[in-house]
Amino acid sequence: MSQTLAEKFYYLMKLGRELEVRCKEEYLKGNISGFLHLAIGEEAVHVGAVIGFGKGDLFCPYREHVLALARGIEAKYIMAELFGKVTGVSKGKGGSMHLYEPKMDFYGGNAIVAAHLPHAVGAAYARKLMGEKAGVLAIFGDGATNSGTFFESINMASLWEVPVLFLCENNQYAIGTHISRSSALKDLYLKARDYMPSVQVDGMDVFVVYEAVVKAKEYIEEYGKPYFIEALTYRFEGHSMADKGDYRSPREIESFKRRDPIKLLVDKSLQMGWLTEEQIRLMDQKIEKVIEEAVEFALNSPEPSEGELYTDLYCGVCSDVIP
Amino acid sequence: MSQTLAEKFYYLMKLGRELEVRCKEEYLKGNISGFLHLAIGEEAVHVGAVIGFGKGDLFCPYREHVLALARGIEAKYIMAELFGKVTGVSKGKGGSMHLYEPKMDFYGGNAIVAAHLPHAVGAAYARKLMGEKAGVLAIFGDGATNSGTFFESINMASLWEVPVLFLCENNQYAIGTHISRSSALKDLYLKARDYMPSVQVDGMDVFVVYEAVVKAKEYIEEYGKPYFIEALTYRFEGHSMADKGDYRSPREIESFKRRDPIKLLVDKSLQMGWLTEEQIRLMDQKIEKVIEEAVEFALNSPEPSEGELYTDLYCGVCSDVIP
Amino acid sequence: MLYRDALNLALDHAMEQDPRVLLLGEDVGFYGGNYKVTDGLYVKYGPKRVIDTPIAENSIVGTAIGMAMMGLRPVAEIMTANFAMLAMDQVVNQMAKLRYMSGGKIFLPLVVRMPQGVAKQLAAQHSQSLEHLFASVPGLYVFCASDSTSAYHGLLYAIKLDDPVIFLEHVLLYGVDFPLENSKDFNPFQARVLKEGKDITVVSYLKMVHDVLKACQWLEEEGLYCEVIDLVSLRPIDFETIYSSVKKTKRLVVVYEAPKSFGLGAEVSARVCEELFYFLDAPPLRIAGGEVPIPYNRRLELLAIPTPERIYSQILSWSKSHGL
Amino acid sequence: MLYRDALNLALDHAMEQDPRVLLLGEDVGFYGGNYKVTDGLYVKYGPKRVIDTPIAENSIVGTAIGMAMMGLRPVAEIMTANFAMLAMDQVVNQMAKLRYMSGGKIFLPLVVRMPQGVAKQLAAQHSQSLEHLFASVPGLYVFCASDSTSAYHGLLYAIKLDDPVIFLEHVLLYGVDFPLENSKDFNPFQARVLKEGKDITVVSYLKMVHDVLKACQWLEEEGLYCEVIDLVSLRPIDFETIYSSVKKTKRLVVVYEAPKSFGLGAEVSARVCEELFYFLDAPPLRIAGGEVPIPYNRRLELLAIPTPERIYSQILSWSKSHGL
Ligand SMILES: Cc1ncc(C[n+]2csc(CCOP(=O)(O)OP(=O)(O)O)c2C)c(N)n1
Ligand SMILES: Cc1ncc(C[n+]2csc(CCOP(=O)(O)OP(=O)(O)O)c2C)c(N)n1
Ligand SMILES: [Mg+2]
Ligand SMILES: [Mg+2]
Repeated sequence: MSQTLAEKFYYLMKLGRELEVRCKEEYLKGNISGFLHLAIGEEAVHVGAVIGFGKGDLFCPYREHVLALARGIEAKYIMAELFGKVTGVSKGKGGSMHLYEPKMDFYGGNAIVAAHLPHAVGAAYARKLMGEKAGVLAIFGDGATNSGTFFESINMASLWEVPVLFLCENNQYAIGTHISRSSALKDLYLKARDYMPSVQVDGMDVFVVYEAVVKAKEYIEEYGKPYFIEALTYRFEGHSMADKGDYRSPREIESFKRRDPIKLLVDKSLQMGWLTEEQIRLMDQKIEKVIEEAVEFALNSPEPSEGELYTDLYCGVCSDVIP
Repeated sequence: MSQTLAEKFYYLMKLGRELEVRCKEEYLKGNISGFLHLAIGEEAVHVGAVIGFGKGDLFCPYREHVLALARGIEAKYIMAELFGKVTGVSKGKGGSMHLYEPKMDFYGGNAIVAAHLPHAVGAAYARKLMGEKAGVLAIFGDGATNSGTFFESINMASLWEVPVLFLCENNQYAIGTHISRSSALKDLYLKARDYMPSVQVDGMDVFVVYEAVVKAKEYIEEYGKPYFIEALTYRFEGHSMADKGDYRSPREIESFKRRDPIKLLVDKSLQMGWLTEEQIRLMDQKIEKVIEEAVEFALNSPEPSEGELYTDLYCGVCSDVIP
Repeated sequence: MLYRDALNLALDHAMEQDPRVLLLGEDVGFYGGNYKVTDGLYVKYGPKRVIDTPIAENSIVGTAIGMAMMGLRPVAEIMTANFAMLAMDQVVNQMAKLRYMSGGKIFLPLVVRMPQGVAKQLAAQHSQSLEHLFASVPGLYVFCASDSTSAYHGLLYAIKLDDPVIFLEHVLLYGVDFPLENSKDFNPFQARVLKEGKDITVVSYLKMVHDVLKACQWLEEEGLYCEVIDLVSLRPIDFETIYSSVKKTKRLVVVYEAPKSFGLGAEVSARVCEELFYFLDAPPLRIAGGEVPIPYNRRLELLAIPTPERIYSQILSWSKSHGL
Repeated sequence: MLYRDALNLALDHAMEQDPRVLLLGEDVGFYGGNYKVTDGLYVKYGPKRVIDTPIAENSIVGTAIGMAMMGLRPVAEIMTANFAMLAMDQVVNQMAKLRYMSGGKIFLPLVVRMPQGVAKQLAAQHSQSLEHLFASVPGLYVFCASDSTSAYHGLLYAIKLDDPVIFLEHVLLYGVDFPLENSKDFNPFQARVLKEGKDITVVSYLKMVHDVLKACQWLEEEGLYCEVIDLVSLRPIDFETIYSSVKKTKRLVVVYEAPKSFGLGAEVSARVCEELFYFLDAPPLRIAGGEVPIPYNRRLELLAIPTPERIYSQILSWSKSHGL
């Protein structure tokens, strides 16, 4: 069990990391543009949460490459989207902040802080009403927990008793603003504790995140009610490619890099015998190939044709059920 | 002390009650129009809070006649506003939901639920920055505590450490919706307890409200930080004149009317010897006269001239301080 | 049938025939709706399909979007358009854009209903006409209803559409009785010619349509025959119907309750000038609200919006000064 | 001077000279602003006067209103106009109406700054031009800045005004270097004639002004002389300046980045048609954005907004087909 998990975790986290490192390069080359938010440093939260959650709808913020990968969206379709190509998951119309794959229950990417939280609540309401069991996972940052929309969503989810797992990735910063300058409460799980079970976990240890999420998932599905997890993490890069992130001391950054989630995972897995150096080497090789192919695919894909400007705005269809 | 207070409370609460009873009549006669929200049943909260708070800025919701009276705004200027006359506190342009008297630190009446809460936070910030001591009192309903704006205000007030007393008048209903259908938490003081001192009090006993507010005022002024009071109360009438309020059982209404705040005050005051029947009779006479005069004043006042339609929109003035 | 009841009937029919249709909003359930549009539906369909919400407009639209994403067909009520200002993020940034941003992968069968307009002395924060804020947003459809027929058929059509619709009602129409016509193939994308005429094309919508009709009645006594067009859809606007009328009359008037500038009238007037410049015999006329918040005082309030009398006299003097 | 620096200088001067001026917004303090407009001011004036706020747009404007009520002169930054959709209640229902509803008892010396417009591949939720949403609201002033001179003097003027102002900037201008002119009596209520010409009046604002100037340069080679007007204020619009130009040229073009319909162009075009109908030699032309959310792909993005090339060719073909 732990072996299989460790392998899965490593593969996805490393794939996520390498993909984003490559994104950075491609951004600097001019192949990717717009806002590009990297999750480097936060892979344990993203992978642990998505794998732990399993089946169910995902609602993500703009920092969602690794979440999409963990959900099973192929790297090449993500990369093609970032390149603005028609083969991308959103046909090149969305870009980094707007990856969608409803077939895989992946509902974006949203570039407005906290705006996806009520979507998650509504989705969970719908699932429950339709008698489906799987809940909904909503991921958002520390900064998002100061917005009114967050609070409204927490209240509605609890009031309506719908199965949403609210997962706050507390990386301590909203762009350049430290949590101490934006939130009266530093322990963010407190914001939900009167509304639902609410816990704080180490977001650098993928096993810890995974287990917390598995437990939460069981709860939301069994009771059909919401749950809140605050995962403590850190982003190693700037907020986006437009931000150097240098409002944080090198010392602070270093202290978190010492707990790099991939390093933690490797150390623990080797120590416990869940992974071997050889396995890791093979996975790294595979990852290199996957990313190479993704970039290849993206580069060689066509751009949307000019006519695409006016498609996908309305479907213009009437449902046939109501006569 | 209690004697003076009892007299003050009785006068204001009864004046408020009688004024609003008269407003109802004038509304039915067609002299008052628009939305008219009566605070009948909630006088202990309004009078206890304003008197207890003393000096400081007031930010109120649309149900603010009694709050305005308690602040010292003369009945005739309120009545004239309700009649849409140019002698009204807002020149007939605001009506019942928009009474303003900045000279008396009375900043409205707001017809958008919770919209005045950030105003209160900003005002308190300003007062503190300018080195003034008096804090700010913000009054709002149970329904308002579900809005994002409420939550944002609580967080900002706590984060910025500004002296706002948040006073929630929990009358259990937001129009026709009982609190159990709108709020996941039934004890509303819980919504603020992690952010600031937060208490729940009996809102039918004016002395209880008064004392809680006096204590809160001392706190916010001493520490320059916010405080939260939930006052449990009930409105005897419908939400506004457009609402009969008959979604509530007669039994429920009766049970609260048995604790009519004016009755409670009278009983207690007579028992404790703080008031005599004679004093009450004299005050009642005075109140009758004040209201009669207010209606007279309103009736005899002129309407705004047609030219007033386009005044008061911009002042068009430039501050002379910045060269 | 009362306008309110026509809306209620549309909701009832939609819910009866499609289990995916559900309602949500402040006071829509147990209370039956602030304007009683949803009356009776809570009892009939239960609290799971007629959902009372907290006072949280942004999240009302937001949760409705989430429901629509999952294949339900929510009809959200915002108690009045004034409060929709709190929901503008979900309306402008989410509901209008999700389909496009996802390259067509998401569709949102979602209706957001709300009343707007000037009632009687509700003052500035409760008396706004905000249709242009919605009508200007690509990705939305904006329909409105001026009578029970367009209310019933228009709302039903909106619910059937797989795209997001803002459905505007007028506060003063709820209690008005109109015949409910059996228009099987009612199409909200098509403007309605309510009255034919040869001299002037008068475009309007919502409550103003009735004030226009009254004014045009009086104008006939002056020998002026107006063609009255009711815009059922404000996005898109059915310009074809407007153009063919203006080609005939060579004169355009637009009447609406919102402040004149930047409103529907600006777009209709600008477009007609662009497209039919050489047809027009006179500059277009906009009769609209004043550039002020709506005051409480009744006299001032009535000065701030068009009345049948002022519509009549403004059209009359305009047509005289332009040689009619 | 860089546009960004001109704004910074205006804030600095205002804060230096008037202790009542203070700044608030997301990331404006310690971080120096998302677009670095407030850089250095946190260190200079301290955290009490340069306030970092939570991500809570409605309450940012709301607290600024409260501060203004008490006599401070806050300048709030909304990180981009897109997020202002979350603040529309405070903007439309509060800041624009408090003075009027109070019968003039309240005044709000308050500026809400925000950048807007299409930058480069920021996609639908980060690329909007929303000026008409603000410009349509009575009670607000809406100014915008197309260069460092209008940025510096316009912002300073806005701060001095005792009325609430929405101050719009364009994301793509921050890094552009413009001369800062010493215009002591700069008046934002007055549109600027940036270039005189006899053939066509071209009205624009914000970044488009520069694309228009480029296109008009090329048009001169075709023998077409455009008069270019920069609207510094969008509410109110200085129609006098437009009218006197159109009376001379007899032709009007409006160029803006927002979707064509319902935008500034609709109002300018409609008003000119109403007022100068008999002066016009051709129907007005609006050159504007497409009726779509802005897509991520660069090629599509550039198709969705006017470019100097398309401004040039559209004006050219329009003027040819209307006999110029
Ligand atoms: C409503 C809104 N306001 C502001 C922004 C600009 N913005 C983008 S990301 C961000 C910070 C969010 O911080 P957090 O929620 O902690 O997420 P993180 O990026 O740290 O994962 C801000 C302010 C936005 N996108 N939406
Ligand atoms: C943002 C907003 N949404 C909806 C309304 C309509 N409305 C007016 S009062 C009210 C109920 C408010 O309830 P509560 O806060 O408990 O105050 P109460 O009237 O009971 O004192 C509602 C929904 C509004 N005015 N503003
Ligand atoms: Mg963060
Ligand atoms: Mg209440």
